[in-house]
Amino acid sequence: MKTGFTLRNVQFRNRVFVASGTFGYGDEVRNLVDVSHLGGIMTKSLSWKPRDGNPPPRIAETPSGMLNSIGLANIGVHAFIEKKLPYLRTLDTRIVVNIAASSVQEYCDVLGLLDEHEGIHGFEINVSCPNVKEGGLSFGTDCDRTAEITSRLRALTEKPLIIKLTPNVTHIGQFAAAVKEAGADAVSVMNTVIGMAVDARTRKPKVSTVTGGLSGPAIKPIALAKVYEVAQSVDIPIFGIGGIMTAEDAVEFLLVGASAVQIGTANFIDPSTGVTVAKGIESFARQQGLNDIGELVGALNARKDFSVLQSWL
Amino acid sequence: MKTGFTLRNVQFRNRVFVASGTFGYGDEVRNLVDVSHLGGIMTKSLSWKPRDGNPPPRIAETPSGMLNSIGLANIGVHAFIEKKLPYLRTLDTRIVVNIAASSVQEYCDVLGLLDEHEGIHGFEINVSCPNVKEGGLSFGTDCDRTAEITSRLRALTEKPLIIKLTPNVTHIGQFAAAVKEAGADAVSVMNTVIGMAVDARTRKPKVSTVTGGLSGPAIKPIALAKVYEVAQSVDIPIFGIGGIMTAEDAVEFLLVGASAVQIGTANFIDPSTGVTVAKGIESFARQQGLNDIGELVGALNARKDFSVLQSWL
Amino acid sequence: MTLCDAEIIGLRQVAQGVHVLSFRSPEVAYSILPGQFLNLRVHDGLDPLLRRPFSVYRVEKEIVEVIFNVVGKGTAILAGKKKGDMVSILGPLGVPFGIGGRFTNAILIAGGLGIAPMPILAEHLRKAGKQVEIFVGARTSDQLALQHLKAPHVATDDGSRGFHGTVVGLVESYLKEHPLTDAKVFACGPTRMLSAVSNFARTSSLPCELSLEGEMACGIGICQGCPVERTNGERRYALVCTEGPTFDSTTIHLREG
Amino acid sequence: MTLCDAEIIGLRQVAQGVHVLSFRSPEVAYSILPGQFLNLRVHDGLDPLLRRPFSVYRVEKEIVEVIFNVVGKGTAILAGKKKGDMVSILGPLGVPFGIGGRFTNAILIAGGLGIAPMPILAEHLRKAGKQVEIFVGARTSDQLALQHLKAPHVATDDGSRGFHGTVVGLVESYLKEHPLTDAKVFACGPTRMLSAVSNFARTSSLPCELSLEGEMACGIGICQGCPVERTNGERRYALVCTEGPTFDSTTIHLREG
Ligand SMILES: Cc1cc2nc3c(=O)[nH]c(=O)nc-3n(C[C@H](O)[C@H](O)[C@H](O)COP(=O)(O)OP(=O)(O)OC[C@H]3O[C@@H](n4cnc5c(N)ncnc54)[C@H](O)[C@@H]3O)c2cc1C
Ligand SMILES: Cc1cc2nc3c(=O)[nH]c(=O)nc-3n(C[C@H](O)[C@H](O)[C@H](O)COP(=O)(O)OP(=O)(O)OC[C@H]3O[C@@H](n4cnc5c(N)ncnc54)[C@H](O)[C@@H]3O)c2cc1C
Ligand SMILES: Cc1cc2nc3c(=O)[nH]c(=O)nc-3n(C[C@H](O)[C@H](O)[C@H](O)COP(=O)(O)O)c2cc1C
Ligand SMILES: Cc1cc2nc3c(=O)[nH]c(=O)nc-3n(C[C@H](O)[C@H](O)[C@H](O)COP(=O)(O)O)c2cc1C
Ligand code: FES
Ligand code: FES
Repeated sequence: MKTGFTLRNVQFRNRVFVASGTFGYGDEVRNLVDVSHLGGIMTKSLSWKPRDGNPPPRIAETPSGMLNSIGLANIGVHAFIEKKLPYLRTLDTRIVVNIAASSVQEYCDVLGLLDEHEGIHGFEINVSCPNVKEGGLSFGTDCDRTAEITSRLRALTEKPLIIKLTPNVTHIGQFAAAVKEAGADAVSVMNTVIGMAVDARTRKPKVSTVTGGLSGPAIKPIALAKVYEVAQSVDIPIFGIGGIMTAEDAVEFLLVGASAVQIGTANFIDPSTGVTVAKGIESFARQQGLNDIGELVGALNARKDFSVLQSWL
Repeated sequence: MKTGFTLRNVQFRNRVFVASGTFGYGDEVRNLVDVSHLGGIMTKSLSWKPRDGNPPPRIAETPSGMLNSIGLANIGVHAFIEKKLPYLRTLDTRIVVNIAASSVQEYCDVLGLLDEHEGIHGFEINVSCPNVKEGGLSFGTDCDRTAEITSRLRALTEKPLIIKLTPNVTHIGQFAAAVKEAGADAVSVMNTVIGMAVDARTRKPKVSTVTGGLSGPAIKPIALAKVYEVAQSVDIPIFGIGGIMTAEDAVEFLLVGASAVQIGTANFIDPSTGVTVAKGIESFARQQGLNDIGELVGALNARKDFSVLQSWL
Repeated sequence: MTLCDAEIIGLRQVAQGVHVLSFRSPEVAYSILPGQFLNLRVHDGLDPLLRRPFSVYRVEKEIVEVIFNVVGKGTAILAGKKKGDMVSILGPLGVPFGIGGRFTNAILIAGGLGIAPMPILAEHLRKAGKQVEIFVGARTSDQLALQHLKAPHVATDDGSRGFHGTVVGLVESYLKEHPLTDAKVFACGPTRMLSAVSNFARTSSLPCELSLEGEMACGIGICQGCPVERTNGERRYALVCTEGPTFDSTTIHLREG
Repeated sequence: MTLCDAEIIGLRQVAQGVHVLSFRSPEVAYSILPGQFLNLRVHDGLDPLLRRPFSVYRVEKEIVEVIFNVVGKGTAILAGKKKGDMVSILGPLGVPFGIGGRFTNAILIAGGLGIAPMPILAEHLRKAGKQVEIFVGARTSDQLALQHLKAPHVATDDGSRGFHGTVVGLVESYLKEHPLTDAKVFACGPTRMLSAVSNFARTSSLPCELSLEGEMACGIGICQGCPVERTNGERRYALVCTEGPTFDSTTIHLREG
C-alpha cells in the first residue's frame, strides 16, 4: 500500500499530521506517541519573541467541541532553535514549523532565521493573527495581505511553504487562489472558527478574550465544506483539518479533496490519535482494494452541478 | 415579571420565538404545543410559486448538530393565504411570515401580496437564497444586494421588517449596519452555517446538494459570537438564533446582546422547546431578582478591550 | 400523538445484533395501528442529537415493543438501556397499513429488520378476518428473528435456512404452488427488496403497500426532511413521516441506494 | 505516564452528591504520588468531548480511587458507571506535593472536595515520619466526606457540625491552643479558601503548598490551556497541568472567580 506523498521535493511517509498547537513541540508526549507513524508534526506557532499568551480562562468546552484563546503562547523562535529543534531532529518524522507574527516583517524574520537550520522540512504559516498595523484585524481575513505574506516568504525559502487559511471569510476559495498565485505549495484548511461561550449565571464569557477559536468534531462539517470549496476552485494540495477523531473522518477529508489531514483537538483526548488514524486509513484503503491512499483524494462521488455557495435551505 | 417587548408598534408577549422552517406553518403541531406561550411563530419561508424542494437525502446528523438541504420546499404564498393563514389567525400568538425568493422583485411581490392580509404581525426576510441573476450566489453574502432588498421591502410595509442574516460572511456587522441604514427594524442572527457530510464507504455526500446548512448545538458558539459582533457594531434589535436547547442557552444569547431568541432544530426533538424555554427564562430571571427579562439583554460582564475579529490562538 | 417519557420494562436480544425494547405506554398501546412508528430519544445528551424512528413491533396491554438492529450511535445507546430507565417517545406517527378493503389473503413480505411491523400487522389482519401468509428473508439464519410470527416462510441468501435465495423469489415459487386469489401485499425491508416486491406486485397485478425507511429529523412534518418522489399528482414529493411510511407501491418512486 | 483503559471495580456514594470511583490500574497504583491527578475519559462519545481531571484519592494494591462531585455532564456520566465498565485513564499527571523537606508537622487543609488528595497525602506523610493534622471544611455536615481521614478537625459554614465558620478560621483557632513548630501547610479547595490559606501561611510564615483546579483540555502540557499567573521569573504564566497542580503558595497569583 502506497501511503506517502511528495510536496515540493519533500517526501512524507503518510498523509496524517498533527496540527499546530495541539501537539506542543513533540517532546511533551515522547513516551506516549510513536511519531514515526506520522506524516509529520506541525509545531506550535512560533513568533520572533516569546509570548506569554492570554490570561486564563483560555479554554471552554462546547457541544462536541471546544473554544480556545491561547494567545499564541510560545517560547519564541530563538528558544525553539536552542531547546526544541535538537530533540525534534532526532525524531523519525517530518517537522513542519508553524509561524505566527503580528507584522509581515516578523513573518519574514522568523522564517529567514529558521530556514538556515537543519531538521526543518517545511513551513506552515498561521495567518489567523492580529495585524497590529490594522488594529488587530486578522491578516487571514484580508486576501491581499495574505498573498503579500506568501510571496514575501516564498522568496526566502526553497522548502515547502504551506499557508494555513482561516474559515472566517466569505469565499475561502479566493484566498486559496491568491496564495497559490503568490507561490504557496499547499494550503491548510482550516484554522478554528470564531466562537463564543458564556456562563449564564456569572454573565461572563468563558474565555478571557470574550471570543475564541472553535475546534473539534462540532466543526467537521464546516471544515469539509471549506476543503471542498477550495478543492473545487483551485488546484493546490490541501491539508484538511477540523474535528478529525477517526480514520473514517480522515477519509472523508481525502474524498472531498484533501491530499493530507491534520489531527488537532483529538490529541487532547488521545495524543496518539494520529497514529491510530494513519493505520486506520491504511486498513480502510485495503478493504476498498486500493493500492495507494492517494486514490481516495478527491474521489467524492457527487453531482458536480451544485455550487458550495448556493443556498440549500 | 415583564417578559414582553415591542418592535415597531407591535408588542410581543415574550422574547422566545420558533425559527423559520422548524415549526412548519404551526398547524402540524397543534396538539403538542400551546403557542400562546410563545412570543411568536416564524413561518417556513414562502416564495411566490410553490417549491418542491431538493431531492433526498435532505438531512444528515452531525456531531451535536444536523445538516439540511430542504431547498425551500414550501406551498407558495397563494396556498399559504388560502390554506394556512386562516388557521394561524386563530392562534393566540404573533405570526411573522418568513419570505424567500430568487429575485429582488419576487421578494417584493410576496411581501406586497401578504401585506394586504390580516393576521400577519411582521416579516422576516431570508436572504440566504440563491440569486438566479448572480448564478446562484446567495443574496445574503452580498452587502449591497441585501441592503437593496431591505429598502425595497421597507417601502412596501409598515409592519416590522426583520432581515435574517447569514453567518457565512467575513464581517456580519457590516451587513447589520447596512440593513439598519436601509430601514430594517431588526435582524435575525443567524441562519445555518455552510457545512458538508460524507459517507466514507459510499463516497457520497450525505445530502443531495453536496453542501447543506449546519444547525443545532454544535453551532451555538458561532451564533453567540455573531450576535455579539452585531451587537457591538450596530444598535439594532437582534433575534438570536443557533443551537438553543434550553433556557440557559437562551439567556446566553440575551446576555451577548439579543433582544429575543428563536428556537430551531430543538423543535425536531421537542416541538414545545420554545414554551419550556420561555418559562425557564422567566424563572431564571426571578432567581436573579430581575423585574424585566429585558435587563438581561446585553448584560454580559466582559472587558470591552477585545475585538471579535482579533485572533485568539 | 403524544410526547412523553415511558418506563423501560425490559430489553432482550432475539437474534445476532437484534434487540427488542419493551416499555410501558398506555397512550401508545391503545392508539397505535400497524405500520405506524414512534420517534424515540435515545438519551438526553446532545450527540446523537435527533430522535430515532422505529416501527412498533408488538403491543401487549400497556406494553409497547420495538425491535431494532445496532447500526450506529443511537441504536448502540438503546441497546445499553436497563429496566427502569426512561425513554422519551413521540407517537404514534405516520399512516398505518390499509388493512381494510375487500381482499381476503394478505401476503406479508419482510427483509431483514423489515419484520419489525409484521407481528402487529398480522394480528390486526387476522382480527379483520384475513388469511395471512408471512415471508421472511435474511442474509443468514442467525440474523432471523422469527419470534411472534405464525408459521413464517423463510428464505436466506446463503441457504443456511429455508429457501436458498431472496424472499421475493420465495414468494414467487410459493405462489406457483399455492395460487392466491384477491390477495394484497404488505412489505417492509431494504430498498432493493422493496423494488423487487413492487415489480412482483405489478406483474402479478396485486395491490401492494410498502413501508419505507429513510433519514428523518422530526417525524411530524415540520422539517420537510423526508421526501419520497411521487409518481403522479402536482406535488413532486410526499413526506415519508406524515404521508407514509406506508405507501401504495404504485404511487412512489423508490430511491436508489 | 500511561494511557490505558481501566476496569471499574465499584462506585459508592459517600456524601450528598459525592461519589468514589474505584478501578484497577497497576500502572497508576504503583507510580502515583500524592497531589498528582488523572485525566479520565467519561465515555467514548463526542459530547462531552474532553477528558476530566481528578486527583487520586486513595490507592490499595492495584486499586485506584477518585472522589468526585456531580457538577455537570461529565461527572453525571461518571456517577452512572457500573462495576465492570471500562474507563480510559491518562496519568499519573502533574507535580506531586513536596512531602520531603525538613518540617515535622503537616497541616492539611481541605475545603469541600478539596479532601480529594488528602487520604493519600496523609498516608505518605506519616510514612515519611511526619505528624499530620487534618482540617476539613464544608458548607453543611451532609456534604462532609470524612471517610479515610484520621481524626479530622471539622468546620461547617452553617455550624451543623464541628467548628462554626470557615476551615481556615478553625485552623487559626486550633493553632492558638496548639502552636505547631516547623510545620508545613498543604491545602486543596475552592480558590477563595486557597487565598485565605496562603494569607494565613504568609502571616504565620509557614511554608505552604496549594493544589489548584481550573479548566484543562489535555492535562499533559500540549494545549497551553491551563495557565496560572506566576509571582516572579521571566515567564508570566505556569501551566497547572505540568508545573502544578501543586504550587508553593508564594510563587503564584490565584485567579479571582
Ligand atoms: C419510519 C421508520 C421506521 C423504522 N423502523 C425501524 C425498526 O423498527 N427497527 C430498526 O432497527 N430500524 C428502524 N428504522 C431505521 C432506524 O431508524 C435507524 O436504523 C436508526 O435511526 C439508526 O440510528 P443509529 O444512530 O443507530 O445509526 P446512525 O449512526 O444514525 O446511522 C448508522 C447507519 O444507519 C443509517 N441510517 C440512519 N438513520 C436511518 C434511517 N432513519 N433509516 C435507514 N437507515 C438509517 C445511516 O445512514 C448509517 O448508515 C426505521 C426508520 C424509519 C424512517
Ligand atoms: C488537577 C485537577 C484535579 C481535580 N480533582 C478533582 C477531584 O478530585 N474531585 C472532583 O470532584 N473534582 C476535581 N476537579 C474538578 C473536576 O475536574 C471538574 O469538577 C470536572 O471536570 C467537571 O466536569 P463536568 O463535566 O461534570 O462539569 P462541566 O459540565 O464540565 O462543568 C460544570 C461546572 O464545573 C466547572 N468546571 C469544569 N471543569 C472544571 C475544572 N477542571 N475545575 C474546576 N471547575 C471546573 C465548570 O466551570 C462548570 O461551572 C479537579 C480539577 C483539576 C484541574
Ligand atoms: C488549543 C489549541 C491551540 C491551537 N494553536 C494553534 C497555533 O498555535 N497555530 C495554528 O496555526 N493553529 C492552532 N490551532 C488550530 C489547530 O491547529 C486546528 O487548525 C484547529 O484546532 C481545527 O482542527 P481540530 O478541530 O482537529 O482541532 C490550535 C487549536 C487549539 C484547539
Ligand atoms: C430543516 C431546517 C429548515 C430550515 N428552513 C428555513 C427556512 O425555510 N427559512 C429560514 O429563514 N431558515 C430556515 N432554517 C434555519 C433556521 O431557521 C435557523 O436559523 C437555524 O437552523 C439555526 O438555528 P438552530 O440551530 O436553532 O436550528 C431551517 C433550518 C433547518 C434545520
Ligand atoms: S421527518 Fe421532518 S418532515 Fe418528515
Ligand atoms: S491542560 Fe493542556 S497544557 Fe495544561
